[in-house]
Amino acid sequence: MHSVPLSWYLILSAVLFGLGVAGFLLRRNIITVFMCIELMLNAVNLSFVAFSYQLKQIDGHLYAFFVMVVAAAEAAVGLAIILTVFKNRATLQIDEVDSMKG
Amino acid sequence: MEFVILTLVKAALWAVIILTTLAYLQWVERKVIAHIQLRLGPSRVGPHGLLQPLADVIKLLTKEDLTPPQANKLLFVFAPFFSVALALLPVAVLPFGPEVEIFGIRTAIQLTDLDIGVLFLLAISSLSVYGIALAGWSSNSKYALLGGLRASAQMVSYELPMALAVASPLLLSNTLSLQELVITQSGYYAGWIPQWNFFKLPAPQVISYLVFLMAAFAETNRIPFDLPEAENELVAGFHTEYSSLKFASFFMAEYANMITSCAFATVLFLGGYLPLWPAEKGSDLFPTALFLAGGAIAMYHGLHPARPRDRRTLPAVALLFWFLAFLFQVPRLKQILIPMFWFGFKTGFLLFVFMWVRGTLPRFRYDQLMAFTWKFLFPVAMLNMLATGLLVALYGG
Amino acid sequence: MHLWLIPAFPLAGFLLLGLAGRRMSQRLINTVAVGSVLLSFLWVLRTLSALGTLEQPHLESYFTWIQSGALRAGFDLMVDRLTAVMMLVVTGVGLLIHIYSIGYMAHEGGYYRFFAFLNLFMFFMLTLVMAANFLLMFVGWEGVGLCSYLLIGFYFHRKSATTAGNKAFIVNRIGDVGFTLAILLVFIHFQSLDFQTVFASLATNPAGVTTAALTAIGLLLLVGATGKSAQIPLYVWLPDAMEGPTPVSALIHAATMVTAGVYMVARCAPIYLQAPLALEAVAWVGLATAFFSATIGLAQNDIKKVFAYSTVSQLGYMFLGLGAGAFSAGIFHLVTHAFFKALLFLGAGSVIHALGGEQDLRNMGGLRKHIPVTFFTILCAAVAIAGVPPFSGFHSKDAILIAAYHHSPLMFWIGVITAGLTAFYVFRAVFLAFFGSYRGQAHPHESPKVMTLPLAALALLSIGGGYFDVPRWLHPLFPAAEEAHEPWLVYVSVAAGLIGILAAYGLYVARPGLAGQIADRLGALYRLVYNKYFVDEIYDRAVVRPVVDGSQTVLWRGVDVGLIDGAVNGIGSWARGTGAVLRLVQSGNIRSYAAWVVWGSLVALLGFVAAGGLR
Amino acid sequence: MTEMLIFWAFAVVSVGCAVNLVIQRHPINGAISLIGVMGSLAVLYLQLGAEFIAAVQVIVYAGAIMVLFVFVIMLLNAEAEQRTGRSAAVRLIGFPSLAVLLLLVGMLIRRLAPAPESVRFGDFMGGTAENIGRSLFTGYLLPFEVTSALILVAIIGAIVLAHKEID
Repeated sequence: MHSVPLSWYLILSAVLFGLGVAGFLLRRNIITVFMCIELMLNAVNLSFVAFSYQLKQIDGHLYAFFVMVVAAAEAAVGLAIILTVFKNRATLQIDEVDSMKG
Repeated sequence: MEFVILTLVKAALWAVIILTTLAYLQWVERKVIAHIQLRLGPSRVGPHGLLQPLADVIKLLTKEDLTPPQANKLLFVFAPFFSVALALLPVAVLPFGPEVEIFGIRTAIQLTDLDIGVLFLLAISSLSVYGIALAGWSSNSKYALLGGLRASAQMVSYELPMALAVASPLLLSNTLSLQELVITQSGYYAGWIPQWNFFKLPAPQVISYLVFLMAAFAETNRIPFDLPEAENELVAGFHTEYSSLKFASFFMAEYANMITSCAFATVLFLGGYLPLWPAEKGSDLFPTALFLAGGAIAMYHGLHPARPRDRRTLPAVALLFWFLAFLFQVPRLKQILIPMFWFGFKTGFLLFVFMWVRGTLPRFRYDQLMAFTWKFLFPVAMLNMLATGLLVALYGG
Repeated sequence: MHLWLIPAFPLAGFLLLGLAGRRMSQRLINTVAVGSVLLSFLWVLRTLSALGTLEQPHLESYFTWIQSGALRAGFDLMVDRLTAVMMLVVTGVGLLIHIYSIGYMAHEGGYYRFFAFLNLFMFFMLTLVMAANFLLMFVGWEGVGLCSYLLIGFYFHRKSATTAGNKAFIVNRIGDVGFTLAILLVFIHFQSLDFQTVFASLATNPAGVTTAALTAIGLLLLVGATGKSAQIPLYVWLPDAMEGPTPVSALIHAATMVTAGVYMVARCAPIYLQAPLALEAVAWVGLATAFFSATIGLAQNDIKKVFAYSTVSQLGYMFLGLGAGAFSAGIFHLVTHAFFKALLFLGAGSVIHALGGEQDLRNMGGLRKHIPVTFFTILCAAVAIAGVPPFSGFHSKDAILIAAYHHSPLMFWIGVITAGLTAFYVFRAVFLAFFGSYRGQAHPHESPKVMTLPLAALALLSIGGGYFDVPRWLHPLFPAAEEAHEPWLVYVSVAAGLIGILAAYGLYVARPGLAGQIADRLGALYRLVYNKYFVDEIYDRAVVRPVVDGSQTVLWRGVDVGLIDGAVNGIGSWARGTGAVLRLVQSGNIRSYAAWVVWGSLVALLGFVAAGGLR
Repeated sequence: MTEMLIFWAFAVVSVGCAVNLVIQRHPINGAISLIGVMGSLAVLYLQLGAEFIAAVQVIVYAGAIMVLFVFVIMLLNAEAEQRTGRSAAVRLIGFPSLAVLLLLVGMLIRRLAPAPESVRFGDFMGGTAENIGRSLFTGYLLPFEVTSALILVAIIGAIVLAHKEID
């Protein structure tokens, strides 16, 4: 009981992921929702790294790296979209942005 | 266990050194600027205003610490300490000197040598935005908010050229550990020209060195890039609402950032603690000589009949210098002090450049600032890195 | 040998005029249009002189156009003696008519358009006659059809012109269906479309190809020919085609295009020789058309209509010749007819030009004093068509009639009567136009040189054209018609022609008005003939109306609206309905989407567990 | 022992920050707590021997992406969200299924994950910058290039989107 079972990391990642989903469902502010997505990505990264440790290969690290890169791109575009939405609707409430036409 | 104690001791030591340096750096800067502007600068508090920093600290401590009513309390308090903490954190990895032996214990002068020291420094500097941004936002005042916005935009933008400028010397040294980074720069061309990354063949890093310096100016929000605190537009920018100790910590943070980035530049380009020329050619005697000369000058002026006010202080300074000059010859201390001297010497020079620029250049306009980084600095750094990579690939780093 | 240059020149002219003509000066347009045809005419002469006697057909294949399975249709051009004749006629007469058009069209709008189409027609016509396989020939066939459509409707601001164009095009379609089917049959039975291979395999032995199949092919080809060459029952488009400018009537609807059918039948002679029944059909169709349209021609008052019906009947003659087995005679008549009929039309055009657009014979008269050149040239043509020796028409018509007699005397006699009728109505037109006293208002004036010179040239040709011994030239291609030459046949046919001329003289010059009395005497018959036997009306009732009504009621209201639109609208409304249901899910509320996603992943995971993912 | 301490410390911190992100009603607090999550995750990465990923985590995520978030929040001056009684689907479907989902995943992990496998710092130190870079430029060259293209596209897209001047 003096070293951490690997599965704990996985469970931690699962919990974080779940929290991310919960936030996605609960929060109404677009930005917060977006941050919840980022949280989920992080959780997934954690399990990637954990698996990589288990397999003693660095592929997991690479996947995590790519996830980060994609997350960066996503953040750039997503935030730009949020800016545009705010310009057009003057709101960040996600429930008020539900009309399909611009 | 011993490791922990040793680390604590070193940490305490460095904390003291850095903090005092911070305080007196402020004094030095005021003096330098003053002399650039043909003024005397602080000269009332103590001889030559030497006690000025102390007075400032007391003043700041005793000032009323007020918080705007509409501010976000938590962040308002959190921001300054966050930034000062981040500003001091890099000291942990800066290599002030090589491995040495004191009282039979072998240890590095630097606190710890990370395999990814460079990345660590970059990470810290990338985080240092938050302090300012949050400060600007949390104090809930338009000036502060604008200052914070400017600061974060500016720092994020200048991250890129800085990172690129850092990357190119790494291509030469082929390591991320700062200690090794310094070691790879040892050696001399033709016995005299040091093999610093600044000179290093096949790709001397002059361009990236300049890029790094400019980016550092922006990162530390110094003139000519101090838009976030452009007083004529934004009162005092992001720390408009701050006072007393919180203000002081921002102040400290700025100077600490200056020191760390200058130290980083020294390590990356100027061969860290390595002497300017080979030891066997007598570079070890240089500190001693320097301090002896300085002492002599001080003594001369102190005893000069035309300067009655300095009759006591300058001779004291002279004696201090001579004592230091003696210390540099004590065999046991020599190995510790001389590298540290060189490190301090180079860093100090860069700091002087910072002050010099502040005394010389006007402030940019904001769009000019952004255009400068995106349209000039970034491409140049990129090209330089590509060229470096090519040269290294061709002629072997 | 570069045969391809021959059609290429007019094509280039067409492209030039069609693309840049709007910006060209009239002089430049003339140069391009006439120049291109002149070039190809010269190139034809050069080619033929180089090819010499053409004992063997000369074939040039340039590239494979279609290659699919056994079917290979190449862009191959062929020259044998038949082609040579056709090429000469097309380019020669075409050249003259182009020159004539310069004068005739000088004051018309759409000048460049006219010449562009004319050049395009030359291109397609030459492709038709030089094609070495059925498919390429069909291309030319359709192309000339298109050009005739465009040119008939040249005055597209006139409703009658456009409708006439449509009529020509549609009627031709019917024929083309036959031609297409014939081509398909040929390919099915011979596995090839090249004339030489097909005819070669026929010559050796019609291996497997039954006479029935050949007959079918022959009849279908005949259908095509009737369409293009205006034979019964598809002749109705040609008279209306006179809506086009007169040079068009001369070039396309008298000299060249309408003879394409004749050429095609002659080209396919080997097939017909193996299928006597089809050949018989050709003969009878030709004969019927000849006689029938001759009678119609008697009572027409529009000068161009008269000549149009005479064209139809002369084409009938050609088919009669072909059907009687005297292919060479048919082609011979084609050539001479090209000369004198083109001349007649151009002369008529000159008259119309002189009278400022007047076409009705009743408003003419006594013009021979006003426009002598035109008069004499037309007279030459009329004599030629009447079959008076030694003019060109005499030789060819004679050859045909002799062949007909040897085929069956009945045909001969009908042919003779037709000849008489032909002479009569042609001279009727001539007398009405040029003799007596002028009955119109316009001030007649002789046409410019550029128009009269081609007339003169054609007049010479129609006088002496009979001495090109086309039959001998074509002898190696076609089995000779019997040479047993009874003189009395000749006398009879010539006599018929002279009688016709005299009758016309008697009725319209010596005793004017007598014609009217006769017409009144046998009123019903006259009215029947005058109204062209009501054929157009019959067709309208029998074919057009049913088709139109059928399309309106069944196709439009029934199929289109009911079926197609119904299906489309049905799909649309169905989609809308389902969409209305799905819309409840597509709330646009992102968080509910997320909820659905979670739910879905849960289901997936449960499935995984249920599938024993845990052990 | 220290592993245990570090893990628990930072696991607790990260979960706490995540919970804070979920319950906080103001985006800026959410951003701060998300940064906390990232920082603690970076430490856990270090413990798993992924030093490069840890550094990149801090540089890219905390240093760049979150800065963007904070920047946008400041720019739009976003204020705390107010309740809107919409999206019953969330309450009816989302949360129950989420709970069940988490339970299932936990079960799966307990079953499938190698139980005896336990993390000791230093057992696996493969995640050095050198190794990562090596396989990034050999085995994973194509994805790497593709991501570079992706980022270029993202930059252009972001510029196009955000460049629309406010009317």
